[in-house]
Formats: sequence, C-alpha cells, structure tokens
Amino acid sequence: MIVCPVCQHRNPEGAKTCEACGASLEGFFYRACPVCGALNPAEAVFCRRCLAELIPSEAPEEPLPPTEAEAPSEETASTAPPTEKEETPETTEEEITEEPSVEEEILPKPEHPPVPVPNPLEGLEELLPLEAAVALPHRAEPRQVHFPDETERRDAELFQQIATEPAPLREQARVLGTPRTRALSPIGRLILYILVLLIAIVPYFSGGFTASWITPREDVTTLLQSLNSLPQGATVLLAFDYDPAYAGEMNPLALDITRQLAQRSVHIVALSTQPAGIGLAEQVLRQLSDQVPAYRYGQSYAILGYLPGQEAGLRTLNSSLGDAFKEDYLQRRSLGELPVTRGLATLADFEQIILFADDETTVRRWIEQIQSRNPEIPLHALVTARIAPMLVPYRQSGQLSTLLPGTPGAIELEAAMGRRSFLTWTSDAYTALFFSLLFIAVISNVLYLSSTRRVR
Amino acid sequence: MLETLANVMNALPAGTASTIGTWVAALLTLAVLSFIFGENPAFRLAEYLFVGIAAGYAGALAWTQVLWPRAKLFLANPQAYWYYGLFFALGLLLLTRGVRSLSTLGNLPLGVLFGTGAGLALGGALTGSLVPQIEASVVSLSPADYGQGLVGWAYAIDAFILLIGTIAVLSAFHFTGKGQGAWSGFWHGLLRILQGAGRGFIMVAFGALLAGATLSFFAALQSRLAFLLRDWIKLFGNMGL
Amino acid sequence: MKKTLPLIVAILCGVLSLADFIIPNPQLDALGAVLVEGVTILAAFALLLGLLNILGTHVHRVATGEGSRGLSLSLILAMLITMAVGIAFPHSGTLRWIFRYLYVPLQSTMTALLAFFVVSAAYRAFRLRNIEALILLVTSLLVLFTQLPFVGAISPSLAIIRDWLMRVPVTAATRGLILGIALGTIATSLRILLAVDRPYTGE
Amino acid sequence: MENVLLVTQKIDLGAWIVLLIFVPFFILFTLRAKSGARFPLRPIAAYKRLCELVSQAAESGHVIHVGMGSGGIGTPATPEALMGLTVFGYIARQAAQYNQATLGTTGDPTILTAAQGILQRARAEAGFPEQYSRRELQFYGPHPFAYAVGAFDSLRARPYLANVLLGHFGAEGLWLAEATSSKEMSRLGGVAPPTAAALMQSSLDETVIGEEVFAAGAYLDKPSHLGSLASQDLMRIIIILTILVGSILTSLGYLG
Repeated sequence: MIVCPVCQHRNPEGAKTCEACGASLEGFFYRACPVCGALNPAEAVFCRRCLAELIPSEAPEEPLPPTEAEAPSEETASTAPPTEKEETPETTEEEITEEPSVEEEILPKPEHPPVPVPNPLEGLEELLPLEAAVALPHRAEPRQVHFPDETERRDAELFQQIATEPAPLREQARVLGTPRTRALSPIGRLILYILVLLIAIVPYFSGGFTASWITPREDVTTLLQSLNSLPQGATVLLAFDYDPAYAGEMNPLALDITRQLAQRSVHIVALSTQPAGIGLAEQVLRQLSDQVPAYRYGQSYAILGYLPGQEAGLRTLNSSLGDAFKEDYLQRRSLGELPVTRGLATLADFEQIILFADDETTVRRWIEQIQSRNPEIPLHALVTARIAPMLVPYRQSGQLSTLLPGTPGAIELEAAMGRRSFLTWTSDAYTALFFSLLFIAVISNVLYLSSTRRVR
Repeated sequence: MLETLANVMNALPAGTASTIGTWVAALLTLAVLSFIFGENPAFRLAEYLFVGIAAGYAGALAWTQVLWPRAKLFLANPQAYWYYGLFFALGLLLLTRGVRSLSTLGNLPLGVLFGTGAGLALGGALTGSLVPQIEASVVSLSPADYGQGLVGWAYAIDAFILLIGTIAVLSAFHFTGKGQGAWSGFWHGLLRILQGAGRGFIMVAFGALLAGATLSFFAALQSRLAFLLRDWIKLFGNMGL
Repeated sequence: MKKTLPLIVAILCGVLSLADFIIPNPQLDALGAVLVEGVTILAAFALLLGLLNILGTHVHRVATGEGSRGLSLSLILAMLITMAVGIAFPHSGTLRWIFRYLYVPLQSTMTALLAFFVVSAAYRAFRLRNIEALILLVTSLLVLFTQLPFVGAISPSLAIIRDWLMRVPVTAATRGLILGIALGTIATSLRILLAVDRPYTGE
Repeated sequence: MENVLLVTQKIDLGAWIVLLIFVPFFILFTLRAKSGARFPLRPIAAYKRLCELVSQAAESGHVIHVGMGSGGIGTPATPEALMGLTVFGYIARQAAQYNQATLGTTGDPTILTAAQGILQRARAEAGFPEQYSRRELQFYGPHPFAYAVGAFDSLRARPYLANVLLGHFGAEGLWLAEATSSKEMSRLGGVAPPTAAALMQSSLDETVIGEEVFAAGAYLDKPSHLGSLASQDLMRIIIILTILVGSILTSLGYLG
C-alpha cells in the first residue's frame, strides 16, 4: 500500500495518483504494511515491524539462513584469517579478547530459541551476510545481535509507535536533515547574488576610476624585462596547461604575453599537457595573428599539440622534442618542415619557458621534470589567482623566475605595457568586491550575533 | 551526413558561423547565469547540453588521442608494441563490468589501476613532497646567517615562525587520542597547544586561498559579462580602448 | 584464482611503479612508462563504460518519461554529435565551432557561477563563531585588499605585508598540510601495496 | 631561506630512509590492529556526524548521496579516490543490509567501475544481489564541472538526507556544495589539497581536511586501518624531531 504524501490516504499498490485527494504518487516515500499497517520506506521489501512482504509478488528468497549459534562467530571475522572459514565457532571464540563473556551470556543456546518479541531488529540477523563476512579477512565489526530486556522492549514499542505515526513528510525531512549551520534564506541568497552581479558591472559605469593608480608589482616588471631581453628570432616555449573553465582569467594574460613576444618578433612554440588546452592555444594564437598579421603560422609560431603521459610525457619532451611530437597540430607536418621548429632538437634550444596553469600539480610537475634538469632556462609561471599562494615557495627558491597570479597580474601587466584597455578598468570591480566583502562580513556578523542573543 | 553538415557550414558566407556562434554562446551564457535567480528550464537545458558536450568531447579525445594512435602502433608492429595489445585486452575485460554475470572479470584491470596508482602516489609523495619538504623545513635560526643587524634578526624570526608553523600544522593532524598516565597527560597537553596554533596557521592559509579563489572566480564572471556586453550586444564596444 | 590474480597483479604493478621512483635504472624507467601508458589506455576504456552509463541512464529516461524527455534527448544528441564530429573530423572547423561557442562558454560560465557561490560561502564562513573564523576573515580580506592592482600606489608596505603573509605563515601552513597529506598518501598506498585494502575485489 | 622546497636529484636516499622506517612500523602496527589491538582516536566531528547520518538513514529509509569526486584511479590521486570509495562502500553496505537505495556519483570513469564492484558485492553480501541497480551509480563525463552539474541534477530528483563529498575535488566541490545549499540536507565531506579544502571548509557544515581525509576507513568501519594511523603518528613525531634537530644543528653551523 502506498501512502499519499499529501493526505496520508493509503492507496493500493501501483496507484499513480491518490484515490482520496488526487495528488501524484510519483516519488512516494512510504509504503504501508498490508498486515500490521506500519509505515515503511518506499524501497523496503519487508515490513520493519512484522517482516511481512510489502509487495505481494515474487519477493527475493533469502538464500542462506544461518543458525543463531553462528552469530557470535561474526565477531571474530575481523580477526580471523580467511583460511579459518570452516572452523567451528568454539575455536574462534577463544580468540575474542573483549566482550565475548557478556555476549555468551546474552546469546541463547540453540536449544533455547529466543522469546519472540516484536522488536524492530527481529529477523534482520538472518539478513546479515554471515558466510560472506567470515570469508572476508578484514571486515568491519558487524552489528551485534542483541536481545532486548523488558524495559528496552517497552521503549522499542513506544519508539515504533512514534516512528510509524503518519507525520507529514516535509516536517520529518526537516528534522532529519537539518544542517548544523543555518543556511541563508532564499531571499538573502538572492540579495547576495544580485550584489555580486552589481559589483561585476561596476567598471562599465565607473570609467576606470582606479586605473590610473595601478602600480605593477615586482614580478610584472621582472617578467617584462625578461621578455624584452629576448633577441629577435629567439624561440620561447609556451605551455597552455589550463582548462577552458579558467579561460576567462588566463586568456587575457596569454594574449598579452604573446602580443609582447610577437611585437619583438620572438617565435612561439605552444603545447599543452591538457587535452582541452590545445583548443585554447589555438584560440589565443589565432586572435594574435588577427591582431599582428605579419606573425604567421609555421613562420613565427607553431602549435605542437597535446602532450600525454604527464610526468613521462615531460621527461620525453626534456630529452627530445622530436620524440614527443612527430608532427605539428594544425598542419600535420613534420617538425623539420616548419621554419619555426626546424632548428629545435631539445629543450635547451628554447630561450625561456612560459607556463600558463590552473593547477598546482601541473606547475610542480614542470619544475620537477623540466626546471630541475634545465636550471639555466628561465621558467615563468602565470597561474590562476586560486593556486598562486601554493607556489610562492618555488618563487622564493628561484625555481620559478616569475610567478604571476592571473587576475591582478594581467591588469598590472597591461598597465606596465602602457596599454589603457578595458582590462585595467576591471580593477574598479575588484576594489568594489573588496569593500562589498567587508560589508558582507559586517552584516553577516551583526545578523549572527543578534540571532544568537535571541536564542539565549 | 556529417560531411554534408560540414559542407553546408563551409558554404555559408564568411562570418555566418561566428555570428550564429556568438548568439548561441550568449544565450547559453545567459541560461547558465540565470541560475542565480533560481531554478529554471533554461538553466536545466544548459546543464544537460553541457554534460552531453563534455562527455562527447572527452569520448572523442579518448579515441583520437589515446586509443586510436596506440591501436595503429600495435597493428603496425605487434612485436614492438605487444604491451599495447595486453592493455587493450585488459581494457576489454574492464568493459565486462557492464555485464552482471561477467562482472568479476573486471577485477583484474582494476588491480592494475589500483596497484599502479598506489605505486605512483607513494613514489610521488615520497620523492616529490615528503623528502623535499622535510629538507626545506630545516632552516637556520641564527640571525648571522641572514645578514647584519635588524635584517638578520627579521629573517631569523621569519624562519622561526616558519618552523613553528610547520610543526604546529603537522601536529594538528595527530590521530591518537588521550590515553592514561601522567606522561600521556603531559604529552597531550603539549599537543593541544600545538594543535590550536596549527589550526590558526591553517586558517591563515585558507584565508589567503579563499581570497585567491574569489579573485579567480570573479575574473571568470568578468570575462563572461565582457563577452555578453561587448562582444554580443556591443553595448560598451568602444569603451576604454 | 579469481581473487588472487588481481591481488598479485596489483602488488606487482604497484611495486614496479614505486621502484621506478626510487631506483634509478633505465629498464625500470621504461617499465614505469609502459605502466603509465597502460593506465591511460585502461582509463579510456573505463570512459567508454562511463559513456555507456550516461547513455543508458538517459535512454531509460527518454523511454520511461521519468524526468524530462526533451532534456535527456538533448543530452544524448549533444553527446553523440560532439563525439561523432570529434572522431570523424578532429581538425575540422565544426569541432572548433563546438569548442569555441558551446564548450568554452558553458564551462567558463559554470566557473563564473562560482563567483556567486564563493561569496555566499564566505558569508557563512565569516561568522565569528570562534577565533579560527576571525583569523580566516582577517586574512582573506587582507589578502584580497593587498592583491588589488593599485595598492603599491597607496603604500609600498602593503605589498610587503602581502609578500610576508604568503612567504611565512601561508608557506608554513601549506608545508605542514603537504607533509601530512604525504603521510596519509603513503599510508593509504601502502595499504593497497600490502593488500590490507583490496578495493579491486569490491571490498 | 634560499633552500625552500628545493627539488634535487639526489633525493633517493631520503626516500629510502623514510620507507625503511615507515614500512616495518606499518606492518607491525597493522598486524597488531588486525589481532584486535585498539587505541583511542581523537574525535573528528565530520566522521561522527557521518556515522549518525548513516544510522538515521537506516531508520528513516532516506538516501545519502556520496560524491566521490573526480580523481582517477591509476593516477597519483588514487589514495584520495580510494577514500571516496571507502565512504561509499560503508554507506552502500549499510543501505544493502536494510535493502535501501543509495546514490553514488563520480566524475571519473575508473572510480565508476570500482564503485560498481563495491555495490554489487555489498548487495550480494546482504543477500539481495538482484537489488543491484546500475542507476544507483552515476557518472557524468570526466570533466569536473560537468560532474558537478550532473550530480546536482541527480540531487534534484528527490530529497536526500545528506550530501557527502569526499575524494578528490577541485573547485567543482564548492560548486556542488553551494548549489545544493538551499536544499534541506546535511552537507559534509572533505578534500586533501589545501586549495580545494579552503573552499570546502567555508561551504560545508562539517569538513575533514588534509590528512584527516585518509583516515576515513579507520573512523568508519575498518579497524585494520588503525595500524596505519598509528604508524602515521609515529612517523609524524619522527619528522618533527628531524626538523627540530636539523634546524638546531643548522643554526649552530653543523649542517649545510
């Protein structure tokens, strides 16, 4: 019998809508026992109170009904090695160190079957996987079979009565699932979200209020100097190791860097150790060749493709470029055919390595596999702001020549390159974000403190 | 059919594909962003499309980047690339997970996966994290090693904080609970102080990481709005450039 | 046999790939590389199984009308078309179009939603329930402020504070965390290598 | 301050020393744990809550969702993925014994195949092998955000008692945790890497972070894992002493 979640009417098995109130019974939660009337979860096959079958059909037959005497041997399952499977309970019981003496007293001998009491656990011990549990070497300590005394039995009956009383589900779900910390109300969340949206469109109205004060940090100037020191015709390796998820943060940075390199006629060879990174490399470099038409594929830049194999892949790249890539990605020509890759044999032929990454393990991998073997090639890590704090130690130790967090880095780089673009205007939005979070922290605590005081 | 589709797309006047694309991308962006106003059918559609496209894209990459190149190598030279054949056979065994009666056959390739993964994780944690981090944690606390006068002292204090912080954070994860005896009481008293300090250090790091993450996610939002307002409706097209 | 073979294979693979790390030997390097290749192939096969799982779920939904038929159908179509184009024309403009106008926007907008989520998470985390919440609040606001592109113009000392925070307390904490994670990783891996845990048998 | 995190080529010796100390203790303590030796554990709120939730689920018949994250098996993320599987196994076995439904989601296909084996075995052990349904385990493409979005869709279908996210998660963990925050359910879990842990910690009701993630088995239903916790604690003390003694010697000019 299916219990209607709205009016608690008990409908016959298989009903689609409630006979009494017409509510849909799809996704119902309670099934009433046809024998004793107790409420059971919708998935249950047997009644929890009387163990009657809830759905009168070919219900699964229990294949292995173990005897009651075997129950204590479960206890030893976690300690006994698998070969002791066939041994008798007496031998294994000796190994029990703690509770067994109590257990032996409680458990009845096979010739004295337990008094049949309507306890909620009754019958379940037969459902326990005894044989399988004994066969397993390190299973958890299984549920102990416990026969209730008189008071416990009365408590259990009371509990059963309360538990099976038809309470509206919505209330019950709230009691069960209440999170410890109170969630924001839907209205509160909406206000918060709209506030974030407003902050994000600030630069469209503020007109780059803070843009004129931007002062590039040390690493931005170091990076620019390093790029500007490259001779014409030198080749730089660019790794686009970020996911499209972070394209919004990393693409502007990558575009700035490639533009700077293109203006100085430095050649770019790009690759990615993430499959989707290649698509981004293509997107950024296409955009670049739209902006700098003289900078052409094959002549000035090339995309090698996706480098699989993580550590092993980088190791191959380190020893030989030709082993890592047989042909380029876009034109499928061998590396010797393309002017830009013709003279490149190993990593030592690159002047610098610039890594765009959204994941600290990727950066660590480059440091371990590439930088530590080629300490003379500068490795610049331009990463998402999210992971930048994790990489500061590598910058400290000099393994990274520069470390730039994407968001403030790109803005400061634009400013340092003397460009007044829209990107520099977004600095206003970050300022607004800071003040809003400050405001949110204050509001959050005012509301929190006032609510705790009310509770007291 | 796909070829005709590709032909049709190529035959369209230049820019049509990108115009359609911009509109599609903009509408999808709006659909996803609409989630902030609550659940709605547009978001659900975007959600289902995303799951479908991501799965299809990954499937295609698995074929073009992983399976097919290796299958080609194996077919061309089975003797040199015998191990590819072996792993392809194991892969087929893995597929038996889909059939209930044969399901245990999948345990063998899973054994390869778990074993290799455990070995990689163990080796990586040992040589990549544990040993170098212990080496790096050993620092000099003597001001003379860092420079003259106040600068030396400042660096020595930094080194001291670094040392204490590392040890405190490490002991914050100690699992053993309090036992009996005077020694255990003393030891756990000391541990509790260190653990408190360790939690404080962890919170400093989490604060910095939370701030960094906020910046990153906000940059993603900025770029989507820039796409909508400048690339799509070209409302603010000439601003700031 | 059913149980021991996976066990032996798991231990063998584990010991080999561990040995590749701690014994410098070209033969072991080659073996380790073969194992990594093998894992890549097996993961691709597992992906096939996973795609069948997705397909199965949604074909079932379309057939039974559980959930929304239209949505499930659009998922199936999106998946099959992307896969077919990706396999048949991996370098075509069509795939590039899908990547550029569907895949990237959807994915990066999902990330953009995190901007909202992180603020509402911060709203809760900033409640001063204890001293830890206070530390979190102060550091995250301080770092956010000192990361602003123009703090250098306000005062150079703000940049120094930012660098010190990252260089000393944050590094100390992450180092402690990384050491702890390494310990946990080593212990968990040893449990597999010494067959205390046998997850591949469904345990 | 110059040698911070320096990666050198001569670290093999250090790795050997650590292994030679760790492994014997690990074996010794694991054998003792298997023979029934127990020691008190520091309470971890998230695991305590998880145990409570599992018994609530058994009583009420409500379902707990376990998100196992997107770290693949066979990659260095295997230990974290395994912990997700351990939690799923614990919940699946409980659900199987009461013949109740369960829901596991994952963003990695290798975890899916492993979890299928675990669920099949749990159902068979409980005596209802035919109750195994492939739809109780769902995979949504190997991309982290696709996983988050897909799992979110699964959570929409019906009320869940709890949302447990444990395993290898990146930013998608925050996505999944926050998107479901308007629903009435407990949310708990944890991740090891600090970048993701910082996000989870601020969003979930109860979290485990860092090394605590790897202790899931010992705190839930695998006493054999106690041995490895004991060896981790011993190793931790040795590491702390090494760092202290090393720093003192360096300061006095005996080292480096």
